[in-house]
Amino acid sequence: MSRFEPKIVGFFCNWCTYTAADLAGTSRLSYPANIKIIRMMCSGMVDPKYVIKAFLNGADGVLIGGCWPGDCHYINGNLKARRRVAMLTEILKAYGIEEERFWLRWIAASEGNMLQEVVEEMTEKLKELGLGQLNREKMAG
Amino acid sequence: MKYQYYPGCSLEGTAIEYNIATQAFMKAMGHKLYEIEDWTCCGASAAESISSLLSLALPARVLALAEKQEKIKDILVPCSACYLNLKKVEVKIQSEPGLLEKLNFLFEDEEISLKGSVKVRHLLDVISTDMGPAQIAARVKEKFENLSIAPYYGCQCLRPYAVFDNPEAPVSMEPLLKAVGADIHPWDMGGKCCGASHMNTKMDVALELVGGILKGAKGADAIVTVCPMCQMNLEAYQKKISRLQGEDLNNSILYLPQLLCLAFGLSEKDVGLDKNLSITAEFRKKAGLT
Amino acid sequence: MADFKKLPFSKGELNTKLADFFKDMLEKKTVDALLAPMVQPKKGVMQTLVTHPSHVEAIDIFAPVVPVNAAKLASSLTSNPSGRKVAMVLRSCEIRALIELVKLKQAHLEDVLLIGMDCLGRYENQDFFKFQEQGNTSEDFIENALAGNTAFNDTDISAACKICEFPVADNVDLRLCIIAAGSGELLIESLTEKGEKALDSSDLSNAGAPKERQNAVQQLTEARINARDLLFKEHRETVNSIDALENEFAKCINCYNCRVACPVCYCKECVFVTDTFRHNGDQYMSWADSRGTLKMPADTIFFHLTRMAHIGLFCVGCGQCSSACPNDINLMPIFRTIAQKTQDRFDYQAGRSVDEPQPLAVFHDDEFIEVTGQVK
Amino acid sequence: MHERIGFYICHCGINISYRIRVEEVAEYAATLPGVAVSRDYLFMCSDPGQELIENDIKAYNLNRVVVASCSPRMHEKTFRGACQRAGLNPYNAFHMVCVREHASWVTENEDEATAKAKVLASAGIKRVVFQDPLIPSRFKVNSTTLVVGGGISGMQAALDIGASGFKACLVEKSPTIGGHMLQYDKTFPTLDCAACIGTPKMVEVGQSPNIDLLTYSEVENVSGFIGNFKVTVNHKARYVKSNCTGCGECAKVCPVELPNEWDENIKMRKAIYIPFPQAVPVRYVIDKRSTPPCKLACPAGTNVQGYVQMVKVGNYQQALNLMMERLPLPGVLGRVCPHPCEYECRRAQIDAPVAIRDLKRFAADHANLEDVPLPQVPEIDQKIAVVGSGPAGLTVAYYLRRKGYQVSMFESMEKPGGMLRSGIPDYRLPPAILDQEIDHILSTGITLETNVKFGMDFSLKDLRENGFQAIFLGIGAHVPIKLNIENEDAEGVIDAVPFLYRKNMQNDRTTGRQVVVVGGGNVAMDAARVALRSGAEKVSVVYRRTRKEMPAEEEEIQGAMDEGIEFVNLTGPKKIVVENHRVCGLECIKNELGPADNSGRRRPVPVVGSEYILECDMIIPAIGQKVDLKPILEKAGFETTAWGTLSVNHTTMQTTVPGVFAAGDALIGPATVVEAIAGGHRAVTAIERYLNHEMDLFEQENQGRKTAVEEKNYVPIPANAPRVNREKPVFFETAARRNSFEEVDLGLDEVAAQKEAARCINCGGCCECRLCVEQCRAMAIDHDDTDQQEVIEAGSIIVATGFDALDPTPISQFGYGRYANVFTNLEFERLSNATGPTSGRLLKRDQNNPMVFTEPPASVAILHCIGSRDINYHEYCSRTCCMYALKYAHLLKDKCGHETEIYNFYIDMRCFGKGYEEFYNRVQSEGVHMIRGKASQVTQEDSGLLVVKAEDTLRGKIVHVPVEMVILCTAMEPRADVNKIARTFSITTDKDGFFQEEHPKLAPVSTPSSGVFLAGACQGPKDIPDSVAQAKGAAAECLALSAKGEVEVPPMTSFIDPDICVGCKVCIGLCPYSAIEFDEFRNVSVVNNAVCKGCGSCAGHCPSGAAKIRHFTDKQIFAEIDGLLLN
Repeated sequence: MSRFEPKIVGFFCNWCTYTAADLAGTSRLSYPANIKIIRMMCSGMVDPKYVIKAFLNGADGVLIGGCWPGDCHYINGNLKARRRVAMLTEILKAYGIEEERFWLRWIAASEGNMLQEVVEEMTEKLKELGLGQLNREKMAG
Repeated sequence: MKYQYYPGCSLEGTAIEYNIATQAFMKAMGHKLYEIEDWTCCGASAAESISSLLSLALPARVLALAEKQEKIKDILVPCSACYLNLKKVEVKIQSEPGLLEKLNFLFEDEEISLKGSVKVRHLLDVISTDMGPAQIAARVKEKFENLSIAPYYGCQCLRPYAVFDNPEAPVSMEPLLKAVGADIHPWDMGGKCCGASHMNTKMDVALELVGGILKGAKGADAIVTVCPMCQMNLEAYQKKISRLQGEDLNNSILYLPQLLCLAFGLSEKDVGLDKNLSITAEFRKKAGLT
Repeated sequence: MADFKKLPFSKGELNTKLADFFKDMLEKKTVDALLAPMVQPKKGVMQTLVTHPSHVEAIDIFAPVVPVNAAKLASSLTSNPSGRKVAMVLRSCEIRALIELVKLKQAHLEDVLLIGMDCLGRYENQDFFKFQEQGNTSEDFIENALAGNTAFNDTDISAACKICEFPVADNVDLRLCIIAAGSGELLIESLTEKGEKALDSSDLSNAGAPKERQNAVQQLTEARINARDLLFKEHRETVNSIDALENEFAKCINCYNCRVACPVCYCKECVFVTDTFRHNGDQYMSWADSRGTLKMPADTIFFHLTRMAHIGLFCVGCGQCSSACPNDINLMPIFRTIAQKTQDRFDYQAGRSVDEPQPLAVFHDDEFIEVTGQVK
Repeated sequence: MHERIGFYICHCGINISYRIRVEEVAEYAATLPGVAVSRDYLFMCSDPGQELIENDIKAYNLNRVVVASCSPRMHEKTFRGACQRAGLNPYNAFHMVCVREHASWVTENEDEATAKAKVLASAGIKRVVFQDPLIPSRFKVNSTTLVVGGGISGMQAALDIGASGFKACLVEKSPTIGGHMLQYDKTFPTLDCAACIGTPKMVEVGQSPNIDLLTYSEVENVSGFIGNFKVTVNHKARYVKSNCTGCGECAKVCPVELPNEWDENIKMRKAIYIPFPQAVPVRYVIDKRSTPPCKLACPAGTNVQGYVQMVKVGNYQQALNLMMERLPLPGVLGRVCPHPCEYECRRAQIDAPVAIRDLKRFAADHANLEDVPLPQVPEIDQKIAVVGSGPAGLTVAYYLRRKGYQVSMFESMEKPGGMLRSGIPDYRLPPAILDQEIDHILSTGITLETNVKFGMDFSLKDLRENGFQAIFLGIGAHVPIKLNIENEDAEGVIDAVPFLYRKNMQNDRTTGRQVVVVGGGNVAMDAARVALRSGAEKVSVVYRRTRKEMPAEEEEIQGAMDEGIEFVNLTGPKKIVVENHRVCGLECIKNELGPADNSGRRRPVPVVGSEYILECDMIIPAIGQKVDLKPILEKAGFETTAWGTLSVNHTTMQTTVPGVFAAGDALIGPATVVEAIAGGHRAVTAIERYLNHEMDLFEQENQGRKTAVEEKNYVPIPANAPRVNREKPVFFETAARRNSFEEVDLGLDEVAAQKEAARCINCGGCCECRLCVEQCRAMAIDHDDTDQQEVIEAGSIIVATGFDALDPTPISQFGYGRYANVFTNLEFERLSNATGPTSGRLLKRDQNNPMVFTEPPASVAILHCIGSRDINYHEYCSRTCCMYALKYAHLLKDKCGHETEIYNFYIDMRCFGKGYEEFYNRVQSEGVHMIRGKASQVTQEDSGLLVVKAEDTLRGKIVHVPVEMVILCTAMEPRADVNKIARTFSITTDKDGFFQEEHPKLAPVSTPSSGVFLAGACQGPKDIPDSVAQAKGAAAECLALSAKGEVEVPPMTSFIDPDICVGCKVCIGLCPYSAIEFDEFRNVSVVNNAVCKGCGSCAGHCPSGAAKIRHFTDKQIFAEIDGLLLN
């Protein structure tokens, strides 16, 4: 059986994590291809609906990337994102979408290497956790 | 607290007194040591010149054996060279992707595997971080008086992994020595290299380095070490250096746990002081030994 | 400090006495209007708005039925205020929802004299009709319920009421107390200056604080909390995956009645009925392509999960969602278990206080560090 | 289905195609719904690539275009342009997919990379279908450019902007522009003098009509957006107005010397200063810090630092003048003050506190009260009565008189002075001093009536009837605290207070033969020493604890001991032994110290059975006093407290009778003189406000009081300051004291006083002696200046905040800070500079005093890469060190002689600029030793010679090079406050902490924040030519904006659908820019497009989806998610 490759959707803030992903690229820091990035202008723009939709569409993990507190390009969008994530985590957890599948991380524009580490770590973690729920059903059915 | 114990080869041979003193000290402090079963050589400095992988595999095997003992995570290592080799593996398996798999592949036949869950601790780290001067002071029978000690750290417990002290200006021994009533000899040679195994290959270089240390310690009643190699270089070559330099640079050299245990009231025999090569009569007198 | 006045009544006279009390209030112009449950000319009991004293006769406040959560009605009356003072007689769940709506600028309490009542539960609408048809009265219900018996024939009060920790309404101006009020007596308690003023202008005589009340309320609350915890535990054990959730919603037809009945689902138009969810044909096709099958109507679980995200923090547990579902989906425990988790995370309780900001409307620098676990 | 999509994947040379099978991706894309054409191409961003798109749009009638290539942050604009040229709305038609940075470059496996590219392409193709046409808003551009930082980059940028005719506003935080470049001596490789090429630029900046120069100012906040920034600038209080002529007379008289930052602290400057002679603007500045701790500690708020400095420079009159602003009795306080100031003195952190009280006394004794200037104020026709002439009363009288009020004093005793006269013995406070100071106070026009007792000889009513509009009560009545032991009323027992009173006031010289004083406070010491002087044969002090716990001042105890007074410690009185009702002894009991009590002192516990009798014929209890005013005041209608003191409002000092105020011991019980004076000052303020009907000011102040504790900004304690002994006053010979009431403490002599005053470290910077004010002919000095805020409108911003030099102290192996002759590069620059501490001579430092320079070094080691190229500090290369190290080598050879041995310890030589390699060759040919190997340590031999150790990697040998001087080439690092600056301007920093440019190659001066540009070393280490070039680039960017006069702002702003909005207003609270308003009429929230920046805080929350971000709508994101996951 081929190894399980989790699908991760990244919602990355244009000013920090998306730029960090660009930097990881220019620095040729390789990381698992499991993550696919959607460009947002700010982590504070990520509507909980997007995360729910991603999981319902079969994502095994969702990673929101924002600026470190205090560094938000829009002053405090990331702080709002943090509260939304805290709230949404509680709902997802209740239905077996573990906290380890839904990450918010602060990754500054200069932290290309951290982006690499976070994606590697998350991919590893998801491999340990195995298939996300909706994929499990699909595999079973 | 409980520690796993890795004495290493030196402590079975040339540095047997370090082994004796370390065990006596840990016992006096109320900590238990569990010697890692079936431990082997850390690779010393020889392995690396033969194979880089071998130089990692040897210490990695020791760590893997230690992991069998699941409850105790800290490995106490008195020898700085062993400490460095073991530490190197602990650090590298975290930072070098694929290394852990490579090592475990080597261990397949032996049916052991390494996860990276143990922590390598130098004896000095354990004494200064886990115990500290207050606990030491509490066990002192009689404090030394007018005893000036030059704390000598050497390289390998400080560099390149600055875990518990500043490699350029180490100080971790000072509060411990003060706790037993010793005065700290003012010098800045504590973190300098003793020449290590250059003593065998490029003796002139090593003699110069040891000479610098002994010179710096003039005025001290003893130099205290935490490494068999440092101890050996400082005690075994001081006569030769004195002769070469035309200056009496002889001094007492002993291991840190030896000195601490003496303050606890243990006998010379208890701490293996009879095995040391250069304990001066004057030191014996000042330290209150008869 | 709470002041009590007593409203004595002989058997069968409770509603008459209450009607007198409110009639007096309207006559004295303490308020200009009254919103309270009243017997309807045809059938049933509904919240009814009355502006003339002569029309309060039909009042039946303690009728064990809540056809709609009246927070929504209060919102209709006050979001574009009439400028007239209105007394509203509401239950705890309605008041707590109303407080959330006030925070969301969907209702205003300036011109409202808020009157809470002890609530012993409600029957589902159909059950209440039967209850009424068989000649039972509110007084009968109170008498039995106070004795610990809420059941009537083979039906009982709604599941939501059985696990409701708030039999007594807080944040009100006046409170109509029946729990431990003494037989043949109803106590009216004033809790605010506004309430005190209204009560003082009535002709009722003073009463001391009922000694047993606190104890009785506590006992009732504890019993309900126990029932709640038991239900939550069972629910969480069974409905713990998306699969199980789909099972719960298997009968859902996307009618969105739950959200219409929900007092805190405050949007004018739910996002699920806006353009955002009006998909193109090829989108449906592509979903079917990739998933193999596509249940229609689609987005069912998406809708319910999103609704949890939107109102989980405001849910007051009134159970109107369950009552409103045409296919008898038991939404109440689903939403209440989620609400407990999300509200706890923010140390928030829907309807506890008007002054408590809603969790997602505010934010601070150093909080929820554990979400990212990162410290610079 | 009317979508006609064109898909293009770029090879990017090989950057994408080496890892992604681009043809396969294109083939795959062609199969997706709506895709009309799908191609791969070598360089999509090239002209032919763009033309390909434009032609396809026409040929295939495309309405959507998706390009998969590099990051959209790179070429999104390029392709939007292509779509626009072909007649499509680019926001509607175009979407870009990143397959280079996010796929080919970060994926090792070709299959995986190709698969990822397909997924990303599919998401892009799905998304583009839902994009809407958008039209960017256009705004006018304010043509002013704000330049932040006045170093060479900032100056150059401002000059270029000014030259174009547009305005620049240059903000610099220090008092002068110039920056690091102007600190240097010569510049490599041409060796032109930095000042020669730099100062003309400074002058030009100062004079250009198009440059608004704001020095000593900092940007606090930036709001707005490109073309329309609003910048709040804080002008720090400079205390010198713009009419300063720069003559420097003020600095000549300034007594305070502080290290000059401009000279890297190796030269001193005054508290009023310009950093260097050519500073621009030539406008002095006063370095004023937090109020010094001594002044804060003084209850009366005396300007301690001021008068100490005045003593230091020998201006005793000004010292007295400063004291008299707060202390009406300087000579008295100079003798008896318990000096709380000294306990707070920060000099104690070096050795011991400054002897402030002795200095106060010295100044008071050496200046004339008559010469103290009185403020020129008009007489005020309002009468005030001051009852009681103790320190509080005298304070109130004097300072109200100074304001012009008519003051009359009433005193119950024969002579004025209160407890000062009756309670303090003459040998401590000679009556002549007291008389002299009270006479001076009265000489200002205050009438005094003595021998009149309030409540007996006159009443409140009398005062009112006599036209007194305000009355001050400064009456303290002291009642002894009893011992409460047997026979306390026996003959021969007299309490210390009446005992001293008789001695002081009635010249009574009788005493017992054997005297026992009970107590350990100052009064006990006074009584004991007075008894001795009055002829007692033996005097004993009985105290219940040990000497360590005695509350009396150390010098009083010492004085008593010196004079032969016996101390019976750890002993308590038990009973007075009498014979014929006369004292014949004191029965004592021994104590031992038990556990500590609440005050932290160990409680004495009597030892059972240890009683014994101390023979004596006089017992003086001195265990304390209290105030009891009840008998006097309650009759007059005043309320008193349970303790017998007057009841007042402690803010307004007003008693329960309106218009009657009080202070001093009457309020707080027995306290010190200086506390009484402090109370007097508060009463002065209160009475003045009362008379002017301004009592409500108290209320307002109370409300306005800040609760936050402000962090103290003291002058730092000098590192390695030598320890200096505290000067001690001379004392009257012990043997002669016995029968003499002559003053014991004879004070400091002039040499000692000045030496002592010089120990002050000037915590507050400026000492506010105000000598400068007198000196300044232009009247430019304003000590009451405060920070001012100004809002500046600008269209563009250039951040040119420069760098900090790394502090090498923590790299302890190089000995910086320990060895006098280890210099940093900047210190060496100042040494070499003609305006530096040695006027340009390259000299060694004195081993013992680093501020003294001696002779030129015979040998110098220059250590490269200190903190640079070092993973422990900074991994990067600081780019300038190699070259300036060569410059230093040359300068040393040039100035100290060719025979000077110079050693450069380097890792690699990096001489990459124009003329740099040639300069390297030239310096080598001058005989400079180049040693390839980073120095590992510097040690100092006893002779002071420094030894540099390194591995010469070319020879493979360890070398030890003895030299007389070492220069550390320290790293250039980001400014310490770089994060604050970054936040202020909404820009980011790179991994090294320097500001991040928008693109390392193509946009090196832009930042991700539109309209904010970078210049100079704040973006990364650079030399002068590079900084100037970047500054010119940044200026050009700003000029382009200003010249165009109009800016397009991306249309990705928020929009709230009024049909869906329910008016909950949550979005209004979440919006960081207050861009959302509420339309009360329609009951919906409305976005102000000009203010919205498109962050999506509103859309991310709005449950109904009424709030949307254009170009990031739910439908678009949903489609993208579908594309990523459903394949």
